[in-house]
Amino acid sequence: MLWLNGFYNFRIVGQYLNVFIDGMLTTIWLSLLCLVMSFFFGIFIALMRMSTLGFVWRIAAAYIQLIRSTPLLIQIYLIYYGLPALLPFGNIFDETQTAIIALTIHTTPYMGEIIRTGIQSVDKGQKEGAQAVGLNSFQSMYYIILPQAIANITPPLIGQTAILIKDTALFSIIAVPELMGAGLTMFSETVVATESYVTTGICYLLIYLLTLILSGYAQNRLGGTAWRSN
Amino acid sequence: MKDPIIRIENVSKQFGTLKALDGVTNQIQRGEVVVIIGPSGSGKSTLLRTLNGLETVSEGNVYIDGVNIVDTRVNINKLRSKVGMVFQHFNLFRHKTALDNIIMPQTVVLNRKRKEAEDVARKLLEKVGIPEKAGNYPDQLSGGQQQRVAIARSLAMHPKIMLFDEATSALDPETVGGVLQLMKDLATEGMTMVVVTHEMGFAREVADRVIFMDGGQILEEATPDEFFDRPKNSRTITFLSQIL
Amino acid sequence: MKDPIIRIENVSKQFGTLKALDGVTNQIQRGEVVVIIGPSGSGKSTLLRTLNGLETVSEGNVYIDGVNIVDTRVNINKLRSKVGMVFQHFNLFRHKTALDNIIMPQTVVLNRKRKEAEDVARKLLEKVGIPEKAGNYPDQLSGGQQQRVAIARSLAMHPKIMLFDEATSALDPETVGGVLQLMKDLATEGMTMVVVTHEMGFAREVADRVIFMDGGQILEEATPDEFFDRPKNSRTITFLSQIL
Amino acid sequence: MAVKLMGGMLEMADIVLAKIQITINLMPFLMQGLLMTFKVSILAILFGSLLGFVLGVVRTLGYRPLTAIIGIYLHIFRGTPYLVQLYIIYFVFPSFGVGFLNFDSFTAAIVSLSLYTSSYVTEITTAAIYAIPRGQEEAARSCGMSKAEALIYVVLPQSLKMMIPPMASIYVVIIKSTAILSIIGISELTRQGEVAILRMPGDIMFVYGLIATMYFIYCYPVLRFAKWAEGAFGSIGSVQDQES
Amino acid sequence: ASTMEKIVKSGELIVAVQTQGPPVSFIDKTGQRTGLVIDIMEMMAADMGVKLILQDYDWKGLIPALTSGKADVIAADMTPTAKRHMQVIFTEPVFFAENIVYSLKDRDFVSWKDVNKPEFTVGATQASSYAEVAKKFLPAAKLKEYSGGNPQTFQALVSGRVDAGVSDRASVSGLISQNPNVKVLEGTVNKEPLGFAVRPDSIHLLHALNNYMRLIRHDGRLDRLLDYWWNSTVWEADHK
Ligand SMILES: Nc1ncnc2c1ncn2[C@@H]1O[C@H](COP(=O)(O)OP(=O)(O)OP(=O)(O)O)[C@@H](O)[C@H]1O
Ligand SMILES: Nc1ncnc2c1ncn2[C@@H]1O[C@H](COP(=O)(O)OP(=O)(O)OP(=O)(O)O)[C@@H](O)[C@H]1O
Ligand SMILES: [Mg+2]
Ligand SMILES: [Mg+2]
Repeated sequence: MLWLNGFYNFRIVGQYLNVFIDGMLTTIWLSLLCLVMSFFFGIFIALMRMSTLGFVWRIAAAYIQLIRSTPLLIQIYLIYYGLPALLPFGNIFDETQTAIIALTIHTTPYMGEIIRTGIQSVDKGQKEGAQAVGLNSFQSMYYIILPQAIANITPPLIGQTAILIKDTALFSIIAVPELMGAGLTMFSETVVATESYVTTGICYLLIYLLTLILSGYAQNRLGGTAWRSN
Repeated sequence: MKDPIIRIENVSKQFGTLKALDGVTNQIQRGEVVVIIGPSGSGKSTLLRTLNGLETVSEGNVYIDGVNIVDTRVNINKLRSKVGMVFQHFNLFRHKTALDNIIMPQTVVLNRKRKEAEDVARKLLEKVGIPEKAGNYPDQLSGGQQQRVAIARSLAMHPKIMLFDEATSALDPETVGGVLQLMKDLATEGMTMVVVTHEMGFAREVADRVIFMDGGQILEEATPDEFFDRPKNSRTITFLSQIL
Repeated sequence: MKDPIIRIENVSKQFGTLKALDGVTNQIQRGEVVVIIGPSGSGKSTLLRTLNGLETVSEGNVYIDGVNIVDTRVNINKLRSKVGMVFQHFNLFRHKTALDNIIMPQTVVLNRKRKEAEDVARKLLEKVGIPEKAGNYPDQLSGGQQQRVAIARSLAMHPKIMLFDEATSALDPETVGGVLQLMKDLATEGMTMVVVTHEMGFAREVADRVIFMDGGQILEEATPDEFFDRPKNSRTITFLSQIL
Repeated sequence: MAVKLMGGMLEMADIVLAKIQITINLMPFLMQGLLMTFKVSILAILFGSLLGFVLGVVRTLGYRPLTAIIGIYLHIFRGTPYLVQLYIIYFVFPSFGVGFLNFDSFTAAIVSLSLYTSSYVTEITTAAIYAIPRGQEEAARSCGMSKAEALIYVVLPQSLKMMIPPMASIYVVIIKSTAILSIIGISELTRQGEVAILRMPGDIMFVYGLIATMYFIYCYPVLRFAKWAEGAFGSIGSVQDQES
Repeated sequence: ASTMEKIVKSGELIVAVQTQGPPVSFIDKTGQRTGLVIDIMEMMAADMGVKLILQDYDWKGLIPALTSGKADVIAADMTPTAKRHMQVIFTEPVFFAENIVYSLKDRDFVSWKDVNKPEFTVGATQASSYAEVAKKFLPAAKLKEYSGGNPQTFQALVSGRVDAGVSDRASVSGLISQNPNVKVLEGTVNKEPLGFAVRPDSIHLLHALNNYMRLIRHDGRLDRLLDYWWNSTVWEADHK
């Protein structure tokens, strides 16, 4: 192992193991929370976007385009610094809450667009089948269309989740100590750059692999692949 | 004259510039079996779909069991559970097993207990002849089996009327027979049925009345014998000559 | 005995644990019209697809015009242009007009000049009866018209053999007639044809020989009259009883 | 009262004038950043799309080892932050002692961002190819086209259209990722903005607002184009009701 | 070849700098890079008769740029800590930072020590020496570390996200001139030496740098620069 220490010094990384583990745990739970919330709101945005009412889909479309056209970094700053300036009670959210809100607002449009294409990919006959047995619009959506749509869009959902996990790296700009912050702390103190950055990368990769494994499991359990013979 | 279960009054349906239905008027009695035939694009599916509100009409009224379903105040979902519909492409819920396809609408729409719904479902699977396929997903069933599940799913709602839109044309000839037999059984049990089909043998054997449509209009209606042996309308005559 | 254009020798095809073809042996002569019938899943499509190499075989040999296409050294692409195939779902190239659908394979595979290929294409569109649809995209054609273009596309390659896999079963009954007539014309012109179909009338009228398959095996083969009037195999008898 | 109002309005006017002054002062500086962002992102998108397209096509060819290698490549690039990738390519590669790996900042930015882009494009390409019904390729091969010819003349022309909408969305993600390039000294838009903030920290929010506006001006047309293309060509997500 | 030999041969001195803000290194109103360390390096390159090439990196990129050979020297306000010495070599201190604490004017803090209570929160740049100072000298107060830098911490104070910020006197004076609602609390928390850094094997260059600093310190040129940039706000008139 000693020869490897030339490239990657385990001893120094070992000193920061706790910092990395704390950062990873923070990143995981923040990502998980944002994932659940943005997925949930994404369903609403997708439904709004598909509405036939002009003012409803226009609002959704404007929100989607605006958020997607501007960087997350700036969205976080605007919410963190800008909100207190605009509202007297803008300070009610602390750093972690602000981070969660910002990333959820940022990810919801992406989720919404994925869910929308998923819904549109479900065969039209499925909705007619549901209506013909007397299910109302909400019931058709809830029992028939959404479960199939979600199973259809697992690949892009995993892709978006991977992006979401990496996006949490920006939280250190508002003092939320997550995984990237752990890497930067190690780097700043020891200035061993390769170890700091490679370790950070490996930790993100671990979380990503965890996501892949879990999503495979979830796909089997919830979506049920049994019904898709191909 | 008896009180008809379906009354179609001067119904028109416009798709853009196209008149898919053009002033259709008709009445269907309880227990009657009506077969609709006609060339492709003549409006058969559109007419059937207006009968359970899948298609809104542009003009006219449709009364099901005395209720005008064109009226927007009517709870169309409740009404739909009275009118079963079986599609050409089956439209089984792909993410549910055969059994769950039949159970789910009962629990959701009729608020039946799962236990009760399951009993109904299993009896119906028995009736359509595939009790052993309860656990299969639609993709694991042959076309004929899927169509049987679709019929069972409709029957589970205790409909007063069954609509069939080319229920056999996606099936291979061998399995057509079984599904047609099932429909015949329903007819003898006194179910009111409106059937769009290309199976002239079935029409002749089961129908109480045959309706011929073209260009969104009813051009001819008659008993099967009269229709097939002494068609009157010239369009009907051309159509029959090509198909038989 | 003449030199057969197709020689199938003890061909088997395995899908996982399923034997889709199970030791099929047969010979087809130049100019012969063979109709294959059988229940769903019996291996008809699979057999047809092995004849132009769309499906590799697990065992056995297939000779087309004396060349063993199972041999990996054979240029399967050159060979395929000798064997035209018409599918149930037409499979026209959706991004090309009717005319270009017929031109493109000629220029790519046969290296014909565009001018020459276009002449061939226009003549064939004439022959299949829709010269006026040259500029339409597949989406703008009815099913029957699409199937005619598909046949013209195959014919443009001057195939020695035409394979038809349920070429009419996606068509509505009224348009089936035209496509069947086209196939009859080809048969009278002396084209070797292997046809999978459920149209028993066509089989009886046009086939030189009928083959009945089930479970991946050829169970019976006979002239049409013999086959329909005096079937021998018990499975054939059940099948025919259900279908007629 | 009126005086107070006047005073308030004057104050407002002062603030607005001050902001306009800042905007005018900073604009050339920020435009420089936008230009750099534009240059880097366009080049990376170009190279990344080409590489990703090739990898995506190769992945569908079914050579097991290649498919596996490309899969690992995708997971590594999608599973780690771009910052880490950039770092390794710019700072760690030189230690391998291979001359041409010693990139300058600009080259390193293009190389790393292209690789990052390609990981997304690969995924999109693969999905778009799989979205084309198998029948299209089979029909092409039945005409005698080789696998490559079928891909080039039939499958890819159809998939390319469907790739446009998701590609445009990914391009926006890539454009925004350029903000990270400041660690290797590329003066792109975010970097220029932050340098400007160091000069006028009192207006931090206003400057961030300006930066956001400039990103919006660049990204919004791309997204609009994606939306338009989705309507015009369909998207991978909205491929539906096609026979396979 | 040693780094110095390379410089002599190519006639180029490649210096990695950071744009951390006035007065150390920043872009002035005319769009020129300027500041204390820039002036020092320009002077040295001129005296050596070589061309000065400045490369601008983010803080995260500075040390990697040096160790990977993309630059010969880091000229920034870097604190030579023991751990950092294990990777690079620092010159003798070039100048000294006075770390201070600042807050909004309407708060009743007087000395920086008043902030050291559990009910107060201080902000500092993430993983910087300011954060170290906060941990060491204000252990009772809560600490929020912002990865953005001084302006972001400053903005956090203005937005009411923290009660006070930690930074050095020279950097803060630039920020305060833009926002008169902020005051520097009385007293200096501590003094920190700041130096330039080279690769461990660049011994010749290290000695040259040390020697040059001694030279300009004795001939008064360094003090003139320090007085202009570091110990006063005279520079603001020329560059803001
Ligand atoms: N949603 C729609 N939008 C526009 N036109 C439609 C729509 N649905 C049906 N049409 C048109 O209305 C006409 C009647 O269609 P319909 O489906 O009722 O015919 P059909 O008699 O059922 O034909 P087939 O035997 O082919 O099923 C056709 O010309 C069809 O193209
Ligand atoms: N690619 C495949 N993978 C696995 N099984 C297959 C595949 N293709 C066909 N089979 C199976 O092989 C058997 C024969 O299929 P084939 O398509 O040849 O039947 P067929 O006689 O053409 O039926 P049909 O009349 O329904 O078209 C079927 O059981 C089918 O499920
Ligand atoms: Mg119809
Ligand atoms: Mg078949």
